[in-house]
Amino acid sequence: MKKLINEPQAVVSEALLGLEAAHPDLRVDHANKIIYRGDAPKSGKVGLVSGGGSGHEPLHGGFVGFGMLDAACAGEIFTSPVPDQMAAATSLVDGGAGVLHIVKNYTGDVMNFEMAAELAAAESGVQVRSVVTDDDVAVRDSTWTAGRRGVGVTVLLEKIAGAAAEEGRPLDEVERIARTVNANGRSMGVALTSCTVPSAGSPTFDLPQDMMELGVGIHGEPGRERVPLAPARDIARMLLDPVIEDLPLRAGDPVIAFVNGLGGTPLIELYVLYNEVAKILAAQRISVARSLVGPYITSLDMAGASVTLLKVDDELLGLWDAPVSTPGLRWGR
Amino acid sequence: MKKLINEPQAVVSEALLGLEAAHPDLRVDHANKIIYRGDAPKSGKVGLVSGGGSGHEPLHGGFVGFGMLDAACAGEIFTSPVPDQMAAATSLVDGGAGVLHIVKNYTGDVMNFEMAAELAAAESGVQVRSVVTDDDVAVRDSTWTAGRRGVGVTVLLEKIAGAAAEEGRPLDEVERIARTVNANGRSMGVALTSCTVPSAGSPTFDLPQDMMELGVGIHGEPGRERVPLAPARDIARMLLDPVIEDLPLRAGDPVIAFVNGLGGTPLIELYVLYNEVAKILAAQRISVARSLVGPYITSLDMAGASVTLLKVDDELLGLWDAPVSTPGLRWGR
Amino acid sequence: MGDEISARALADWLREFARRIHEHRDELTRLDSAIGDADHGTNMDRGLTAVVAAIDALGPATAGQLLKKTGMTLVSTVGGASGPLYGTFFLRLATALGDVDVVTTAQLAAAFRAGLEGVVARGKAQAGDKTMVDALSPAVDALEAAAAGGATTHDALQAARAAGERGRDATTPMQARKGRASYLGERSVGHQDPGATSVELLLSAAVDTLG
Amino acid sequence: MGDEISARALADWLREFARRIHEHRDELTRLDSAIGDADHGTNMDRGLTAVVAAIDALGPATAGQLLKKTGMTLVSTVGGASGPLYGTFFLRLATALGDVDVVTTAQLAAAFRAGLEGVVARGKAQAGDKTMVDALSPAVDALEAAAAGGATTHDALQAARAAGERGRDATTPMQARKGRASYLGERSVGHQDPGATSVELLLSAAVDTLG
Ligand SMILES: Nc1ncnc2c1ncn2[C@@H]1O[C@H](COP(=O)(O)OP(=O)(O)O)[C@@H](O)[C@H]1O
Ligand SMILES: Nc1ncnc2c1ncn2[C@@H]1O[C@H](COP(=O)(O)OP(=O)(O)O)[C@@H](O)[C@H]1O
Ligand SMILES: [Mg+2]
Ligand SMILES: [Mg+2]
Ligand SMILES: [Mg+2]
Ligand SMILES: [Mg+2]
Repeated sequence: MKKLINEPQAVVSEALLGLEAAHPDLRVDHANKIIYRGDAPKSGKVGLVSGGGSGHEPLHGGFVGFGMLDAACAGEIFTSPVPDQMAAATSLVDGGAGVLHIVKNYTGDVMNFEMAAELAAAESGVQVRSVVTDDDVAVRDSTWTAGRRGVGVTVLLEKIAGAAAEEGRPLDEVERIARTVNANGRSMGVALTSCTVPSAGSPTFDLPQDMMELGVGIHGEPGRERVPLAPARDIARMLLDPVIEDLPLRAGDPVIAFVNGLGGTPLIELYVLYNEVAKILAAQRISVARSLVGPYITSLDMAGASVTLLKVDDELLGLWDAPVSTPGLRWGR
Repeated sequence: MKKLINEPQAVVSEALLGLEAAHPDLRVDHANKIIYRGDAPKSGKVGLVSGGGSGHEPLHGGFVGFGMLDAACAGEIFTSPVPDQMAAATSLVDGGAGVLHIVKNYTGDVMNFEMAAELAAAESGVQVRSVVTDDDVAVRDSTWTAGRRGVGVTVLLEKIAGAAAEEGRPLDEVERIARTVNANGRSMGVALTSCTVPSAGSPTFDLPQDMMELGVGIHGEPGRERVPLAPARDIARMLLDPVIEDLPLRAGDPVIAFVNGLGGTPLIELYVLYNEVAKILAAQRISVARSLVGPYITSLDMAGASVTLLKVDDELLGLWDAPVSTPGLRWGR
Repeated sequence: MGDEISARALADWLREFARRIHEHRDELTRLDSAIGDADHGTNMDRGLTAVVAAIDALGPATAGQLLKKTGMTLVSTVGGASGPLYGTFFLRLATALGDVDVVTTAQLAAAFRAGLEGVVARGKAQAGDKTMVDALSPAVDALEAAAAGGATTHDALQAARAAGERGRDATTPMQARKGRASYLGERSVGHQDPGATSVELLLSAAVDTLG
Repeated sequence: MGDEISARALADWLREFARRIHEHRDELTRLDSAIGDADHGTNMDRGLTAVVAAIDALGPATAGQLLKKTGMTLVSTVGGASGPLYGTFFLRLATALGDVDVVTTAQLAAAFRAGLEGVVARGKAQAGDKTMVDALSPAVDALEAAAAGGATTHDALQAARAAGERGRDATTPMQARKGRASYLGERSVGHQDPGATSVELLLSAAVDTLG
């Protein structure tokens, strides 16, 4: 294992120290591993709290700031944070207008956030709502299973719901917008290599030189199938087809197209992939209203990418375009 | 080789198509492989042109836009572009106030930009100045050699000189500021793994599992020495000591501290490294006025990082803080 | 006989559970790496190390105090799926037993039933979903039946452990429908569930310390 | 005899140079991967393929037209260090020879001297820096001396080639002070310079087509 770290068990707490040092607008509660806005709580503003296992940076801590999250809870690498962290974050950002929890759909995250909401409500009476993202079409959904995983849509949702909260919209509204985003977004990813969890010290899975894992999860969970390595134009189709079909998207629909790097893939490759994605969308007359290309929800050092499409209307686009100022996403301010 | 690409020889042109599709504010001259601002030329504004081999994204094409470059020329992977490209870019952005070429110090880049300046001056009479960045302390400088390589300072210089040009400062002033930045910035990098050039198909150099290349160049050039893999705290010291000594920096000096990822290293590791850098600087009472953490000048998929320190004054800081809107660096707009 | 379980014995149970988890940590993680994310052993070991420290710090306590501290510590330190599930289990045990110093077998069985119900309420897993419920549920049935039939604590816990062990083994051919393993679909078949495996350690620790 | 070189023979020289570069492409790249960035063969092959296409398209031309097109094509297609250097070399040749259809050995020698001066002005390398100059410079000396001594074109080019070959071989023990290889410092010793190697191909192609 070759990593720029000290002791594997210290990675999360040391990265939080680095994040705090690099971004003077943010505060870090190191005991609880919470990253929060220096101006929190903002009176009368709905608080947005997310969190999850670490290793997906900039998600979530890098999305704390004006126009996006108020606080993020960092778990150990790939391990959900615990309710105490989430409850503390909830109190920290409670400005009297309620708090929205943004939770990626993994059993651990969902249950821990549930307990946190119960705890926070019991302790301080703050009104807590939760939105669970489950956009990964690689996993077949059913009420009998854990359901689809939350992946790329989480980034877009945190931005859009964050803008709504920043505008001063009430909890009901912010929650409705968040649910709309999740309902209209789908994703699928591919891994060319495994990630390596620092404490494990070796790759999570073995992938032969000529194979790739289609539909991989952001913790290195297996996908739909293992298929031979393919050119970017074929990969784009393998990722997009199920996304377009699942939503479904039709000619004329406007989307935000998001090509995401999984941590070990350089930007030049993401642009090659984006070119293929744009060509497929153009051929189907799906219109790209906005785009995002870069590593925003990663899986440590995994080489690979995911594609997310979010069907948008004018309201969502307006919120997407609104100013945001976080370490990971910034414009208009 | 596992890459999200089609044919290796098409990587650069396809990435340019992707960049163009993803960023509606930018234009691309595909024949000449030039990325330029949609509003170029801006009358009365000094034009900023840079360029170099591809594989270092977002540098340079991702730094084209308001407050930074007017145009960037993309060479083949790790190969300097040719004078025709640079001359065409120069004409494209010539708003009557002259054009500044920002050139990383590599023999090929320097000579091709020189010929381009001669060509452009002969053809259109545009006034061209050049600033060559040479901040890599890993290479021993001397008038008898090719001199130090241009690396991380190039990013900071493009931002700061770009702000000066955007403010409407004359060519002399923009050139002076650019030279000041280069004179006050130093960098050093480390590779944990080699990069793989797509057309080569295999790693540029072999690095055993327990070794790292200290002082590596952004094309996989060898560094000062090959040393055993070390924890982030030791790496920070190995990178910072020569940088601080070379400038030299003294207690009280304000700096922009820039921890750069080389393409295959995820953000969480860069923050761990930044934490170590910040601790060393604090111990020496060098004051971090601003910081930048992320992959901004990369070497394809190389795992590793570089550290750049730029000694600043109020003028440089003001220019650093000025609005910028490019795919790779954006704030204030 | 041992038909009355002291709070001190309950503390011994928790310590023995911690010891077994530590001993089987790598095995649990290995099981989890086959169908999950390779952390069940680490998660449980982190949590139970914290539990032992917490009950050491607590000193003499009633059954309710002890089990509440255990549940809260697990919730606060484990994370993942097993944190809320095991945490809820012990919190429900605490509520069911209350501030008493001794517990009968029947009371223990009723508390286990409440714990199981808490796990099901939290995780929504049903029998056959290939989770810890597949070991815990038959164990609670057996414990209740034995207690109702007047068995000794020892015999009742032996019956529970045996049922839990069978339940654990039965997870191997199942296809997962809950938790991370469910992403594997049919590929989850043929692997023993890690959570069901740690439940068996909970039960065998009980046999050794409570019976 | 062949003491007059036709523009057509110069075109043959360029085609033969292109052929040799293509034939030795991998060798040049291998040499460059030891002390550079593994692209000298690819760069030169790309450039000379373009040169052949350009002179095919040009049709009948004077020496000056032919060599100017060659120089400009190399500048526009090679990039890196060798593009401007070889490009400058041919552009200076073109200027020195001008719009003539035949060239004497003495004129060729003078043109090569101008070309070398262009390379040195552009790259600022001195003898012993381990670059193409270490092959080109002794070759030009030899060519001039032979021409001044009244040698046939063939003998003069043979002398130039032999001197260039010795110059190329002499780069091996040198420590690089210019170009990418200079970053290697002492580690550049023991490797033959790629640019000096391609210069020898230029000279041997001349022997075969101009002499
Ligand atoms: N919904 C659920 N209900 C009951 N048990 C579950 C549920 N989801 C997961 N589990 C149990 O949790 C175990 C995994 O725990 P652990 O690995 O610690 O958490 P995570 O899956 O978050 O990494 C599984 O083996 C299974 O027994
Ligand atoms: N300053 C210089 N002067 C003369 N020749 C040089 C100089 N720098 C490099 N060269 C020559 O160029 C060759 C390398 O060319 P090439 O590999 O095509 O370009 P690059 O080094 O940009 O990749 C070297 O082997 C050397 O002979
Ligand atoms: Mg886990
Ligand atoms: Mg090169
Ligand atoms: Mg697990
Ligand atoms: Mg080269």
